Amino acid sequence: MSFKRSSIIENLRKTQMLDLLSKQKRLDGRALNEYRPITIRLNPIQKANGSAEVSIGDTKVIAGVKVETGEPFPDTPQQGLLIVNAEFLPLSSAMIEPGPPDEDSIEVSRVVDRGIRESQMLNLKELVIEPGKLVYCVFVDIDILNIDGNLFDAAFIAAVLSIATAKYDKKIVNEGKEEITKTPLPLRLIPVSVTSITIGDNILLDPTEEEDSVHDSRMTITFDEEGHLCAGQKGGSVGLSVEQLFKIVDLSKPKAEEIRALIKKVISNAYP
Amino acid sequence: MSFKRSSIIENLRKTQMLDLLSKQKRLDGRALNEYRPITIRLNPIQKANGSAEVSIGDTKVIAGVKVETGEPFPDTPQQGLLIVNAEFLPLSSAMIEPGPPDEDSIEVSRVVDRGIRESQMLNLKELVIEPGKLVYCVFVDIDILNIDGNLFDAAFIAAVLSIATAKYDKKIVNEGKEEITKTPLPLRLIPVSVTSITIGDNILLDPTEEEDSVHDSRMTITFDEEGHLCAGQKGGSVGLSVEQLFKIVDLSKPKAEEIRALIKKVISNAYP
Amino acid sequence: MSFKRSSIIENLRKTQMLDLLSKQKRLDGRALNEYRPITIRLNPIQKANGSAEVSIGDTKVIAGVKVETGEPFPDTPQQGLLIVNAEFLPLSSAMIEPGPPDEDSIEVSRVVDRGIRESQMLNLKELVIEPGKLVYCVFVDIDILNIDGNLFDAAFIAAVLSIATAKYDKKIVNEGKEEITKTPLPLRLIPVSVTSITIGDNILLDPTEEEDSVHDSRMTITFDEEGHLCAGQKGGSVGLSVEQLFKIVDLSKPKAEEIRALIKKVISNAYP
Amino acid sequence: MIKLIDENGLRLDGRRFDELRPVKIEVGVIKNANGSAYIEHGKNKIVAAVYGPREVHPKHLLIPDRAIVRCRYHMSPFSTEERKPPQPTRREIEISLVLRRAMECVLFLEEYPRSIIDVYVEVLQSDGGSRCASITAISAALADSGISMKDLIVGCASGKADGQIILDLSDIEDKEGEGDMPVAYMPNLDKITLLQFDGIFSEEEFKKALDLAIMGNKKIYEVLRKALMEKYFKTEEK
Amino acid sequence: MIKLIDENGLRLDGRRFDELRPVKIEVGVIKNANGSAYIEHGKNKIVAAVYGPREVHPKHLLIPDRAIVRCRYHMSPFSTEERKPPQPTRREIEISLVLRRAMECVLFLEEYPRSIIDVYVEVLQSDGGSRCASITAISAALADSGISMKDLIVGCASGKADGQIILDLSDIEDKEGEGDMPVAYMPNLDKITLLQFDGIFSEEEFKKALDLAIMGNKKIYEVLRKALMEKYFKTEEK
Amino acid sequence: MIKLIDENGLRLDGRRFDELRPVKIEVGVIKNANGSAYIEHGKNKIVAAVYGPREVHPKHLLIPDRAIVRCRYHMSPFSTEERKPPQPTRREIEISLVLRRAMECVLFLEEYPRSIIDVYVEVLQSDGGSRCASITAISAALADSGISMKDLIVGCASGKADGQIILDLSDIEDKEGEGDMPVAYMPNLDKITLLQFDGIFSEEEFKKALDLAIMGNKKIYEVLRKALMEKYFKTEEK
Repeated sequence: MSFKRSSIIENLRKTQMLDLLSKQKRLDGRALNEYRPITIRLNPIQKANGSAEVSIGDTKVIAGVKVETGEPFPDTPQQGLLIVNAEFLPLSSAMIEPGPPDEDSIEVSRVVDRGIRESQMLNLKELVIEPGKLVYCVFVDIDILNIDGNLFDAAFIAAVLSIATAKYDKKIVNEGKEEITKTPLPLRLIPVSVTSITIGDNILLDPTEEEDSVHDSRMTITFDEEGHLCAGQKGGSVGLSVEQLFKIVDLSKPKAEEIRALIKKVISNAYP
Repeated sequence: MSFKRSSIIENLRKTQMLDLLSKQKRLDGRALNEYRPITIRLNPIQKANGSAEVSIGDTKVIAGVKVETGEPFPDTPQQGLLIVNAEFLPLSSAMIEPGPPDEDSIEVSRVVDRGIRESQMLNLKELVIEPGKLVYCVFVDIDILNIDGNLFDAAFIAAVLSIATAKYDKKIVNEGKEEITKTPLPLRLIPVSVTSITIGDNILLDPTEEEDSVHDSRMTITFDEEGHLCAGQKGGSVGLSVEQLFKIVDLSKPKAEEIRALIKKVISNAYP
Repeated sequence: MSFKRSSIIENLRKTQMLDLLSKQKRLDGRALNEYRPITIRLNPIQKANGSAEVSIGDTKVIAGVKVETGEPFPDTPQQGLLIVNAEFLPLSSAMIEPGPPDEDSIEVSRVVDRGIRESQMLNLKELVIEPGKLVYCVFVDIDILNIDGNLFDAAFIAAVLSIATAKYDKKIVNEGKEEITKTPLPLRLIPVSVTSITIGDNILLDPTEEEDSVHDSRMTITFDEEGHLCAGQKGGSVGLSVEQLFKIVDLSKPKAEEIRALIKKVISNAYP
Repeated sequence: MIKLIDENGLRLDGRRFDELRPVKIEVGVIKNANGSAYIEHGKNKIVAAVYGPREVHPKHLLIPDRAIVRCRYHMSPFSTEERKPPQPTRREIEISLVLRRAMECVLFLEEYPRSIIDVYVEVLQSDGGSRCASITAISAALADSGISMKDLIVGCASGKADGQIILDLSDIEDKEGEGDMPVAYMPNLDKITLLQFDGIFSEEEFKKALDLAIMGNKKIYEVLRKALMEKYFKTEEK
Repeated sequence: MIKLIDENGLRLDGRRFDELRPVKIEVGVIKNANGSAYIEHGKNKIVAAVYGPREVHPKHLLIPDRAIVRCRYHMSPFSTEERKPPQPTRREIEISLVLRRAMECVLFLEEYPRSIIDVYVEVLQSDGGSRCASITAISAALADSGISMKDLIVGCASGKADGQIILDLSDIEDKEGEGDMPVAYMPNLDKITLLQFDGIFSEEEFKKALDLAIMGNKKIYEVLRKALMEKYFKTEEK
Repeated sequence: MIKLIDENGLRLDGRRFDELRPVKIEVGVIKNANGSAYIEHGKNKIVAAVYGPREVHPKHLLIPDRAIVRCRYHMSPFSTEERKPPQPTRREIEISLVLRRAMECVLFLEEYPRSIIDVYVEVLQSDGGSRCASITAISAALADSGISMKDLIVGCASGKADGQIILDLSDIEDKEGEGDMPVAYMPNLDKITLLQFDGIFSEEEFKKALDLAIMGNKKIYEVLRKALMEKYFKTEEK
């Protein structure tokens, strides 16, 4: 959130936080590179083609996938569409007002979109019905239900899970007859994003809202299954040194593997 | 209107009103179940397919019907379209600001729409040119010109009259040649809505703005020609007992008959 | 600009200005019918089909033409489209806020549009590909970069130059083969607009922002190549006498000729 | 090409070149407004209403030593041949602006410091010259509201059709003709408060058209004066 | 035409005419809110949250002697058969309005002068009767927030299908049936706080439908009471 | 598939992997602004202007002990291959956000309590790397305005094409290549103030790309410094 804050209060809170951090402690007792528990509820919305509710600590989001048909973009006639849209529901925090998407929700939408798109999670080329005319559109809508930091990762996991478990009505012409079969989306891999913040020299993974409100920098990095970096987004109004950045990459990569293992377990439990 | 009022002033006004009502009197001398005079001007707008200006006391509205062609909704390929839109013109009251329709004008639009649609006043199935492709769209636009309470009924009468007297350019293919004939819309019946408010135990029909501003509940009921209830909308921020509600129905029904007789007389005078 | 000003300050500034004007002097030393220097940079935007940056004194605008294909308007199936859009960029003045076009930018757009359209500068009938179905659309977008009065003329010259020098991809079917040739737009003539203001009895051509802020009336007149008046727009909140108006026409006409000569020289220098 | 003037010099609706369409003005038609008027000018049917001078919200918009004027010209969806969607078009926004300026020419804004005057115009049915008819209606509504005015304003267009300068263009003359020149005018101060034109006018034609429009305006002024007098006498009788 | 009630008087989902769909209520689901609740009513899945009473911005909206209530009913894009674009529709705006009024019936607004109470409803999955389920959820969220209330409110529709009056319409019964009547009700005060209907009801059918809806509401009230009690006891145990 | 690098290691426009496009910076181009600059970076043509520090409206937005920064990145309709409608896209809103954050890294906001600094960027012609060129222009405009800064900022992307890490991607390299990494950098403080990337980078490639981008940034810094010096000397001569 870009809440307008007095720097006095901000600085006070930061000083306290730094005190703790100097002892490598966080307010909630976590290690600096420790995530809060991740809770997943698969397929809560039966009317969606796929859906998932994901909590990271007290942050809670729900994502739903709808697959519809439509026209492709003129410059990609041979590809289906992926459209990601995150909404900060006003019920998620006292700071959120109803209204059209603001810069913060647009940032979440676009960072999640790039992570999914650039990792090539989905083979959009398989979602073409008639090239240049009719393709499948994968709408991924993400509702932010409760805000307590690290919306990027919660939204990302929810989006990935709802895509990975979605089934859509695929029209197939079989011996002249049109058949509709429930078909999974054409997946290639499971990407994972990991978000951290810096406060002074410290790097904290999975920040709470309180921690996030005094961050110097924030960094979200998406990794594909081979450990490649697929998308990245720096936040925050303090510069980052190259060394810090490399350290963030080193910390984030193994965490991405852990989260991916969790995601895959959830999927294989549900669809053995 | 949902004007934000101090409850002190509101309560004062209400006390005065209740005093009067205890003697079964209203500020303007009417009986509780009495309407103000209804004045009707048929067809004031020659460029519309049908139009009517309706005043109830100092409340004045004008409705105009435009019939155009367009695509049907995907879920009703065999039906023409009815689109009702009410605008609270800023010239109608010191309290109205220019801008896109607010909740109050949307409520009027939707209540009028439901009354016309649910009573099956119009046979939308006769407004199809080519099923699923091309149908007639009946746009009913209602301008609120002056506000003095009971906009629902004024808007409803104006809408009904402008539809009932509208003539549109119907394309008919006759022996291979396309002919255009001025044709009335396919009417089935004349619905009527009746609005009342409760203040304490009293039920007042056709409230003025002053009365409306202290109502407990408001109730608009639409009746078809057989006395069936076709649509209803409760307003107000005070609960209504079942007994009160039944009493409102009993009071509204004969009033609906009176108004229907008036409407029919106006129509038959104009189109004998 | 329609800045809300105190009439005290406005009147003070006006008094000073009138003092000077009584000696037939202006703040920047110009004669009353004298323009500031006009500076032109042709074709600064290579991605546009045509473009021009025009400065009149410290007023600076840039116009770009894009020619695309689209559907004609239903009432002019045999004509291409001309769409003019002026934006007061927020970087152009401390008084401009970002947001959708306000009344001032809409006025500039529409006055420029009428001047071009009514003078019949462009032969829109030659921009038809398939009557009623597909035509060329000439988008003229004008960015106001710095505001120091007389935006109308600066915008008009920039628009005219970017249209006059634009080349678009014209599809021609030649012996069955489709060829695309870079083609100039079908020009008929070069129109010119001249803007003046009145302060008391004085007529000042090409007002600066400071002068414009105390004008009584403003008048923009567009002339075609034969000296016909093609479009006019009065501004200001003070009435104008018929005599003053005729005097403005008499002063504007020769100035239009001068500006036209300059425009034509720039074009012929660039495209000899 | 449609012929707009026949061999006898008569226009499609039978008028001569310098003839007005019928004009009818009624004052005080919107009960809630501080002033209001209804005009029929040709097929134009237009209501104008004035609210104010009243308090300014939000406060930072107020001007300490004079009133702000706001004007909204709006066309009803059923006012045109094809249904017009309710949201304001660029044309409506521009006309709102030129009407506001025309109004500001006659108002003593200094008499109403820190306040706002809202003027709303609704075109119920449109015809050629709706902005001119609107300014006449506004002027009547302002007079009805009792706000201090330097003069009345009336509006009437002239234009060009089949090479002739004609008065008070109808819809079809506006669309098919060669020029249109809406003019608003203060008859006692003899000043033009609104002027726009488009088409192709020689200098001579321009001057002739302007003179003709002013002549038309003077006739409309008589209609307006009569409507106000009538309302005034009626008020007296009460 | 779809047959909605079979020869045994059973509906498509096996219910009798006076049978409710399953209702499940959970209180306190949104950590940041002052009060919140989640309801499943048939296939409806709805979250409601309350923020406030809190300060009013901008200031000129505040009312000196009571609270303002704002309500936003919104459907998630994935909540419907076809994806619903996120911007609010006219239907959502109207439902927001009738829900706000229903709420105002139970709140002691005078206890919170100069403040605002914001109520947000998000429909995660929609089914017939979503506005009724919403008011139940709102009522639970308000109770959870500790704001003073005169009573609880519950919501349940009745309607008409195949000529019969039935309780608690599902999506298909709403769409294909002959009438729908959403009702919200204060069980202790025995008052109706929300009533809308459309369809074709004889006077007798109307009365029957209203009685049936109130009967349904009383059952839902038991579910709501239980959910609140459970939450209450849990809190005690802490 | 387009081949972006030929057998001699040259790119489509003839550059080597570590070569910048031509960069030209002019300071003080918008007379009315408190500071402004124009940059040409490849085919990018971008104007940036600073207004402020100035008063905050509406008042409730102000922060008592520091300045607010607002930034608007906007592309002109004629700046792109296909005409871009004037209303801001989601992409433009996101870039505005990341540019604002980059700026906040260098500004002494505490020196301007209760005030606002508005920064407007207009892309007159776009090419690959427009957000990087924008931050350079902003930095020049801020310097021109005299607002206190901790350092300058410059921007330059690196990326990946035909498997190679390359500097300063053009439009086609951005679209057809395998990765893009816009970086903004404070050369004296040696800190990154903006970083985004997308594509597929191994860890090694990522590090290489970041180093290359910083190298490019240092070269752009020299151009910026020169432009500012030139302006500075010119001012001295007056």
